[in-house]
Amino acid sequence: MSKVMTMTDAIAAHVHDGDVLVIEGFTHLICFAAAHEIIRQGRRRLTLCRLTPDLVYDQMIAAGCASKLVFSWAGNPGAGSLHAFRRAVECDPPAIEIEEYSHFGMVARLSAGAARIPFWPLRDYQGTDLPAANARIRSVTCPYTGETLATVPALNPDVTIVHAQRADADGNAQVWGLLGTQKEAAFASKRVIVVAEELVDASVIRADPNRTLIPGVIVDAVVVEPWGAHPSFAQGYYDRDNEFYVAWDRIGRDPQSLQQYLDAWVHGIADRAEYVRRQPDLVARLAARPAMSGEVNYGY
Amino acid sequence: MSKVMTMTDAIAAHVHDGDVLVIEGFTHLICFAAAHEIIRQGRRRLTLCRLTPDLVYDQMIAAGCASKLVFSWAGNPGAGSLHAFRRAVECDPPAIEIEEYSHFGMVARLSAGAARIPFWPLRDYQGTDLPAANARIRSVTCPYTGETLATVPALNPDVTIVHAQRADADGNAQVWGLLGTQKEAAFASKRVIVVAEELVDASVIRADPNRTLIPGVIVDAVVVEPWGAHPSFAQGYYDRDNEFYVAWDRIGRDPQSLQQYLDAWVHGIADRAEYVRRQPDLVARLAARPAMSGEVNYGY
Amino acid sequence: MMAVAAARELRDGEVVFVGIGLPNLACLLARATHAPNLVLIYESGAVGARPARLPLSIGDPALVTGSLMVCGMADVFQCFLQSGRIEAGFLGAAQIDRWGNINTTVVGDYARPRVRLPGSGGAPEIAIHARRTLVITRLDRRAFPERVDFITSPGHRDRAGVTRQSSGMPGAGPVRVITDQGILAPNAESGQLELAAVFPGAEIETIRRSVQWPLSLRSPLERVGAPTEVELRTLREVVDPGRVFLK
Amino acid sequence: MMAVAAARELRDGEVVFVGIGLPNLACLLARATHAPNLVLIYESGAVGARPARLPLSIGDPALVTGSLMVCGMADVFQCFLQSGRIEAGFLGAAQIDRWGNINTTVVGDYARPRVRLPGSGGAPEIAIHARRTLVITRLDRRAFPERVDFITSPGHRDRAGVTRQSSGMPGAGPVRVITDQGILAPNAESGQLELAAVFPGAEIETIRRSVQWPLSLRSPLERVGAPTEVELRTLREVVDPGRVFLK
Repeated sequence: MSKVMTMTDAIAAHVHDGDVLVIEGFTHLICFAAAHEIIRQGRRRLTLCRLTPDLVYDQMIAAGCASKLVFSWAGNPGAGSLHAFRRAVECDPPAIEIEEYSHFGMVARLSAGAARIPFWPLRDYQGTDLPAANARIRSVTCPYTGETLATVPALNPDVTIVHAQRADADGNAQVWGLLGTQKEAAFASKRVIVVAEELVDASVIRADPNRTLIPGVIVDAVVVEPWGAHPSFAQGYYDRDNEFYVAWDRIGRDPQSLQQYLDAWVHGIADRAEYVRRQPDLVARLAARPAMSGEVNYGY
Repeated sequence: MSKVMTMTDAIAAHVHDGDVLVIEGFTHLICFAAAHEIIRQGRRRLTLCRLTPDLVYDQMIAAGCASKLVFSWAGNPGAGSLHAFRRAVECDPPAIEIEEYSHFGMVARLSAGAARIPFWPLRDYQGTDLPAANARIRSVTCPYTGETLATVPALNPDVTIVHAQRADADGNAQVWGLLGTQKEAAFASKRVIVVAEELVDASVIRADPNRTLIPGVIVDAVVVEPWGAHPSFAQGYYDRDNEFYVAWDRIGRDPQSLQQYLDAWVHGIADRAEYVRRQPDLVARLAARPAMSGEVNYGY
Repeated sequence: MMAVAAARELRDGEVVFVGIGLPNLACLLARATHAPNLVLIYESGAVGARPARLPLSIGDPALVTGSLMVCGMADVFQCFLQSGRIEAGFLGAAQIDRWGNINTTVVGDYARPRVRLPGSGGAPEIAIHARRTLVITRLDRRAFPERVDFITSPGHRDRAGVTRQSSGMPGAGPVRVITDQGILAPNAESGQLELAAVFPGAEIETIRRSVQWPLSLRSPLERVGAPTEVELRTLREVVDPGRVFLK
Repeated sequence: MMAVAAARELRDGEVVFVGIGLPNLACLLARATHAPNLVLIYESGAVGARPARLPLSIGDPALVTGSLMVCGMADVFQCFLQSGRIEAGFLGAAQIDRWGNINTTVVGDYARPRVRLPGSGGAPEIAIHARRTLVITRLDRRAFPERVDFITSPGHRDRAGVTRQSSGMPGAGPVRVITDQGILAPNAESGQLELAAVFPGAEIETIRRSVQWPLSLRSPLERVGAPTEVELRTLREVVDPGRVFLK
């Protein structure tokens, strides 16, 4: 039975006020299309979790969707600050709550979530002020060596949104290039929305099963959304829009220009298709050139 | 600098008497070629670790290489018993020491080894007699929930032998089909030997970097050995020799016929090339038919 | 008949952890009849497998070709099994006791085995984590002792009488023990295995004599229908035409 | 000059954990000159990357195309970094103290920040696990305080004076702090940063005034040679022809 639906329906059905939400992707395959629809539908009091909040959460914070941010590196990758985030935490009292780890800590939280165990052990945080700033960073004694290891608690989001290059109608999703923590976040999550650049027949998935990162059995909805990750990128489909990331430093710095951006590019349009239509230069600027993988044989 | 060498040289350089050894592969890509060379070179007092000892360790036990076996399922997959193993543990006193886990426990031991932490937590073993039989299965208290979780200790072999479909001269190895615990075992190990069906140029590896399971930076030696995994299989190269697995039940049952097998097919031949030459029907019986993966685009 | 009875226990759309032999026949039969959307997962890492031939081992290459996903075994055990994604799992048994505790490790003493069996494999974690498990084993007095020699996979109560819920096991445990003569199932209150269903031609007294504990009868006792024409034809012509596992 | 000095710290064949900006320039320069077999690993999962253009972010698609391996981030942190496979790692710093403790989290109080910085990223684990780390930061009195506002990444001693060895950290920590005027390095006995090398044209007294603790001078003090013709040409024509990062 097909799980394919529109982004509007998927967000309405699966993202609720107060949810713990992960929009996945480490620089690669960040689903801005989903974030914009969440903003349009006016979701509130979300706990937003990502290693790098990136522009995607900066926009959601600016739009008033978030009450809390769980993260490990809050900058504009390669281009400066996340100004909406900074305004929210530098004001007194802060406008949002934060819970902060390192990248390894966030990865470990999602790994524990995916494996459904309550904590994950790691060698980290000695000599740092992080455990003092975050009481959820604790420790455990090894039952073999007696050593003390750091621990982080499992992160089990209410809903995770994963952007994939391609998926079938049941949600079996294939991803190549940077994998981030997409697999862990999806398995850790109560509900999973897969957003794909391309809907493909199951036979395409079955031809290369090692390429499948997310199995359909854990997926609740499939949304087909070409260019859905712009201004981030989709390897083999389109390049990262570095110009936009640089421009965001200027847009985000001024609350008014940020609001104008949201009015024009989020509230002012119906969906991602319109977003793409209104930027006719995207293909010429960013469409990927071929660099093919070659084939392997799965026969016996 | 190329790491390519003969199997003879790789085993002589990297597998020593008394080593903790893993020959990897879960039914798939089990490197019998390496096991036979270890037998020929007369290694002794090895601690052999695998989830499934399979015929490969049954032969090594029969040949007197092993003093200890660490495992989770000691049968002839789909065909019965491992008789050399059974004789070694059913005699009084036992001829080899055993240390026994479940599959999950062995996977977790290698995961801990790969991550270089001393233990791995898992929900397992409640209500079973395994912890009583193996004092290395212990427990830990979760610092968040207070729950008790089982633990297993890290497994860090002296040497791991991984069979791959293809590798470059630096040991960057690509594997598809069943992946077993090859990645974990290789990262857990002090030394790594990659045995490949095919040596390829680095450009083949670089065309599809997500397919790389073992990076060359952790590899010590590369051996090129077509049909090196027979009678197990290499997806896309040759099928599992089910006839031989069934025949092993008869060969292994009688110590004398087992010795005749070792004399004829291990001691009596120089290397895997001769092993293949003397079975001219292998290609006709087992060579893989095509079932191609299709290509993906890594461009931007 | 065992494969048919096991197949009937599976519901369409379920995610099933499959073993080789009878469990595999049962799953393929169920998928070819009433449960076309069954998702088969093998511990070797093949998810949504559609083997074009009957696999002889749990790691047969035919499980990979055309499957939906192939992942490493760490993912199989952590992300699928431990995370509670598996709805039904199959287990075999060399010995099984009244609480559904299963031995596949050793006959006799662990340190001085009379018969050394293969051991655990993935059975303990299937028994603990699958939402329910189906045990398939022939009825035989030695296989149904008062007390198993070794508990490889836990049933409904441990040796001290502690229930699986109190031990924190997420799954419901062995809800059906499918034998060649009938089906045992745990009593809803005590968790003790009782005779729940009898196959055509089987005698209740014979069944009782094949079990070393005093076997209760569920009331009403279910009389299982013989394999239908469709089930038999599917088994013989579609699932195992080469008669690899069918006698 | 900072990129050139950093490049000279790298040895051929090493496995290096790379950040974007100057560290990336340094690695590409080293690979184009004396260290052709440098293996570059990015925290995004690209191993053995050979970017055809200068990456603007740590997750640039150019790091993927033509790399030797791309793995998930759990593998990056567990199998590469925590397992001790990384020989050199780069760190930036908003503040660094005499023990090499680094702050990239916050200026002012954590709960009431004057300036909120991006935070940890992978820096704490690089500082703990890489066999040695190279810090790149401009010399500036505010950036070299007596005491950092927040320890994001540990140096040679913590606030209580405990050494990194006693805390069980496997790596050697920040062995070089490369500034725009010279290089600071830890004293072999105390672990306190001292001035180890001076760049052409830099004044020792200016350097000392740019650091809030009494900066010792290593004896003999190294005088670093100016960038060679080859280094400059490689940087300008091969590594960053578009002058993205070069001023």
